[in-house]
Amino acid sequence: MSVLKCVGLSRSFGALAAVSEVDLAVGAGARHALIGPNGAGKSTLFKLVTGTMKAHAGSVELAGRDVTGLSEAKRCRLGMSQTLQHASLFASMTAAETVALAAQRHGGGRISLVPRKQPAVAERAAELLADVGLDGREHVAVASLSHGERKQLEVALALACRPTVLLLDEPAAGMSPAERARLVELLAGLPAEITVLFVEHDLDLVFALADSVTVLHLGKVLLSGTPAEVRASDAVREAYLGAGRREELFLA
Amino acid sequence: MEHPSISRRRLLALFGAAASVPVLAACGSSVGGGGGGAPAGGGGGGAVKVGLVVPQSGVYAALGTDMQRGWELWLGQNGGKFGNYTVETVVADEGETPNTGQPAVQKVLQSDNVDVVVGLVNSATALGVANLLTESKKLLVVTNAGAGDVTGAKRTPYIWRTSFTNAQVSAAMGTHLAQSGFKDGVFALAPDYAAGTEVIAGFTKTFEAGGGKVVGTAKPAFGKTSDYQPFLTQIQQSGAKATFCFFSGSEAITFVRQYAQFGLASTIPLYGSGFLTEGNVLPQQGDAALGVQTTLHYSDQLDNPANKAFVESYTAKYGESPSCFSAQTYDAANVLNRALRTATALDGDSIAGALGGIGTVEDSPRGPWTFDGQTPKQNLYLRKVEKVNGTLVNAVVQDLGQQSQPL
Amino acid sequence: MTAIEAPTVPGGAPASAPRVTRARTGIIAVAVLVVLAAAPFMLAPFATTTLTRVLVFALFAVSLDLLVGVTGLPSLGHAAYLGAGAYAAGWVSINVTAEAPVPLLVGAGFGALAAALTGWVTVRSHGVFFLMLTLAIGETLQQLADTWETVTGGANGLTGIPAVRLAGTPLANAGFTYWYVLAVGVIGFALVVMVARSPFGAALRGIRDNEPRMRALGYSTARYKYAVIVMAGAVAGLAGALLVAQQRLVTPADMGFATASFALLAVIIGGAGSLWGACLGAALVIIIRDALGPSLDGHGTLVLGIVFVLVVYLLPRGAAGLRIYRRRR
Amino acid sequence: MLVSVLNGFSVGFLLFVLAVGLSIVFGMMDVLNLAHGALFLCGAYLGATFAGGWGGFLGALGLAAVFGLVGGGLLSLMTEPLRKRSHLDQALLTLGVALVAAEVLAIVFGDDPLSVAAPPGLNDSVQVFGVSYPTYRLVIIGVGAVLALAVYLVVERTRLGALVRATVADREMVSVLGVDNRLVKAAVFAIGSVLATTAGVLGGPIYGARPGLDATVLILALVVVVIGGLGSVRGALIGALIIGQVDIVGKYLLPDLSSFILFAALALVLVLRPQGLFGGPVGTAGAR
Repeated sequence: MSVLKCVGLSRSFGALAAVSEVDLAVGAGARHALIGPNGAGKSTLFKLVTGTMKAHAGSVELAGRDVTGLSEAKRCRLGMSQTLQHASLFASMTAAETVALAAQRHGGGRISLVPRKQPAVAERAAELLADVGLDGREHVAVASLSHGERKQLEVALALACRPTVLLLDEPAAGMSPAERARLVELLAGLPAEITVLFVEHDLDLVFALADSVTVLHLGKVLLSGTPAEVRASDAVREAYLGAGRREELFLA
Repeated sequence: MEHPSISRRRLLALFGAAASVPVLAACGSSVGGGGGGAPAGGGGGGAVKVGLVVPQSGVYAALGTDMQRGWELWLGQNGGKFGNYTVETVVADEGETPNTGQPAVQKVLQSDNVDVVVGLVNSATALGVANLLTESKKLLVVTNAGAGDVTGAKRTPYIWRTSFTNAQVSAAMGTHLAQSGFKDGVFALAPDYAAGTEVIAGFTKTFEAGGGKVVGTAKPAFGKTSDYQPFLTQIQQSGAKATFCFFSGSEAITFVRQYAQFGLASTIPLYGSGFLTEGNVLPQQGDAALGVQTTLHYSDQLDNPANKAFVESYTAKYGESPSCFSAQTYDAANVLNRALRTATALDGDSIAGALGGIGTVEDSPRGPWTFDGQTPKQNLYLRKVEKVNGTLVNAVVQDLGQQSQPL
Repeated sequence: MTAIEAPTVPGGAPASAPRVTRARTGIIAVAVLVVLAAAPFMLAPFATTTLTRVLVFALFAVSLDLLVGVTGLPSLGHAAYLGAGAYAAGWVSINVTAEAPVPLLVGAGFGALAAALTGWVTVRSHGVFFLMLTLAIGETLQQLADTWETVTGGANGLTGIPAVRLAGTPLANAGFTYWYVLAVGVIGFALVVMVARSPFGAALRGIRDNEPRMRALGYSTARYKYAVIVMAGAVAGLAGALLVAQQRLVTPADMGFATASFALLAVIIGGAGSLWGACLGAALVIIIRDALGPSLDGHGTLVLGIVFVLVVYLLPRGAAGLRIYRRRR
Repeated sequence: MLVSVLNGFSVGFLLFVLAVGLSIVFGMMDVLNLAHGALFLCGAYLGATFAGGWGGFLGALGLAAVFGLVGGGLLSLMTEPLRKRSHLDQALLTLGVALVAAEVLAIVFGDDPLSVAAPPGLNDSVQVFGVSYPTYRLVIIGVGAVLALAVYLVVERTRLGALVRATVADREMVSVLGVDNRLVKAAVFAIGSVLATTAGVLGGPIYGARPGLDATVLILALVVVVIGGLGSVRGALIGALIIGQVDIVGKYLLPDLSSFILFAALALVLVLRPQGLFGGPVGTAGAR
């Protein structure tokens, strides 16, 4: 049973049909990658799924429930969490405070109007920061974190929302090889019940992590299948050949 | 790394402290005794301290200047003494609204410890400071604020007035228009605020009592209207034979000029309360004001010996002829002088008592008048704007007789 | 009054300010409170009244800072809620009772009501567009006060408001009124500090820094903004009730554009987001306007304008109050 | 009734000349210029000082253009250091400048309200729809229409116009194309300010010149921009003409409610279309 299902999803900007009639189904626990040459509509599709952008047609289902009309906030509360391509965080806060802000929203308790220590929230924040490799940097102001560290913080932030579906928009963009390796390790280590859908350019990462792939081209789904099928498909090579370098696709 | 905001905050604290020192330095205690400080020296002789609270900034600044001149002229002519008290005047800026007016009155009462407060243009300030005066048992002589409540519904023994009430001025015009052929149709308009409503009510009451019919009314937004065409067109289409209106300051200028521009001046004569063409608005209105008739308790063209002397000495000293605001404050000094001749002490009750007994003020530039309910019962004059050797004046056409404050 | 606002980590590691700064702020706060409480003994009545006006304006500026500094919502119409509270407190004091808690509760209630009735228009907007909408709302409510003569007394204002009565005895002189305003003001200030340092306050700061990100974390930000607008309206209404207790008069000018812009100036001078900074800013504004103004023959606003321009330049981190002040490695 | 509709146009066009400068500067650089009203008042005082003959009137217009350019350039320069900071800082800066400008004008020109005579030949009235109507206001309709056309053509047809529209759409992209958008911003600020001071001179014979007029006019311009939508010339024009009609005809039909007509119209638009009739979702929850 697919935990995330898009049916006939489309969105256009004036004459340009950025995304047209995309069907997408992601099984529970899947590690699904969304790839395609530049301008294929990956980011637009991502925004339609997360609700940042309103779809012109089609529907999005989360665990069987139609969320097309719901706001980002409601979708998040229903278990869909996201990281943004350009890390966008809270300039006046520290790493710990940022994650705590998300954790307190999904800690089950009410957001209180009175100052009070929230030990459970604090613990969870520290634990998540350690998971993403930011232990020891809890009290650093976000402004003085490195780019890689900010991307790691984004992941911790998304996980703090106790997601069932985790949506990552180019999580590895701008990361150093070491940070990239750590990210792969982290995503691979995620509990099985969390489904991951991620948009990514770095095909090494895609084929290292994904157990299913959808290739987008000019706003349409070119092919959905296992990494092997995608690597073998001429149509995909055609799409990339026209757009990218040959040797990148044929990695050993 | 020293964070910039810390140094900025230290700078801020320093600046704040430096600014506050001069203000709060005045020592003394504000916990002892009820209300303001103890009354200053009493009995005959000695000095009387007067707080002259008039606008020195904002829209009413010109009125404030006229008032201060009227006050200083009277003191100059009478050796600066009330009875045998030498007068010490402390001037404070009333500003435009009670936000500045009330603190000014508080300052003269509480920190300058004056015996009498004189002045106030804004009615809201006059009404707003009533409790200050009653609690400190000090006298206030209002030299302009025309709200009826000051000496009517909200009268207090400590507030007397030497100016007018809004309704008093317009009531005289109501009677006059009813008797002079405009019975079957007058259009009445005034800005949408307290004074405007009072003026129209005063006018309508006496106009309808005289058998007149108001064929239309309008309430332009106060302080925000600069285009009166919609109301002027309404006047033309209401079939009114004459228009009665009340505007002051920049609105009086704009209304009278547009009244002429839209051609109503030649077809429907314009009548108004005196402030429509009083003081510095008249020269700005120019020829558009010619022929406009208003009622007011004063005009610098009044033909009586007291006014002749007053206008002559005022123009000689200040190069401008006096307005009703100057005359009202000139009279305030006059009545205080009469009161302090007989008052036993300088506290509010004794001066108020003495004021009640001064009888007719026969040497006033506006003509003889008496206090009736702590505000003047005085002659209202019909005035018409004419050009006398090049300058526009409010020529006196007719004396409409004595009029007290309509309650 | 001057507990330095150090936002506690919402349940995160122990408060960011190390133990010693927390004690230091405690001492400063107590010291200032003692000095303020003793003021009437040392000051002449007029100076005490000026200080009372400073306290009223400070509470109003703090309520505005909850919007501008903590939530990043710059309002130029907040004086409308001060006015709503003042008129309500004044009306109830004249027609019902002037007994202590009643005018305060009615004032805060009507401030909140006015904010609730008008706030929903602005929650969809943010930044400078929010500024414009609140300016329009402020002007509309002031016009209402100017013309609804039967209740508000119109342009003449609501006058003859009886002095506040505490357990039956009216507060007659400047000293008692001052203490009353100080006491209620401190409570109001503490309430705002409490909200600012609560988990709810942390969410507000998140909205200030990055509202879209907060939506992505599951916060329906419009509802939070609406809630904080109503809360700030209530505290502004409370300040309105104190205004009535102090000057026993309310006029449309009290809720006009000038009051709203001076309050915004006070918040910006104090460093938006630092609640006690807003109090210092308020003191500066009132002293320049009321005490030094007359000596500049009524052109106090010129000095305020210049200070405003300087402060906007001097601010290291902008009026949105992005406070990055932890000096960590 | 017809004369009210006609007068509605004259007020509408004057409002357009006043509001379009505010709308473009705000639409383009997201700088809400709260000193716009002070620029108008400066123009009005120039008109008042030089009122009298045609020489005076044209001289005032010339001076207004100079003051507008200087004022606009100065404001653009002053907001430059704040470029990296939030738009709120720039709006607050202009609020400070507005306070200072209003006081300086009060010190220089005094507190008395001044009336401004229309230039000779336009100072009388003419019969329109059987009622006499001041000729000056007819001229205002003409001048306003010409200015509207001119601004529309400059923005829609010229290279500078294209640059302005491009910067409104995406300022970073324009700077990538090698255009120093500081110059474009200064140019637009200057044009907006010249429009404001010119509107002041043109409005003189109708509105006169008095302290406090800057706040009244700023509110009017904001209402036009909010209703007409931000950053669009078409929005400012339609918004201004609508406000002109609503304000004038409204006061003619409901004279006793005239204080509320303008605000009622504003509230209606805010409820139905928060981003204004023609504005894109600039300020509201739209993607920025």
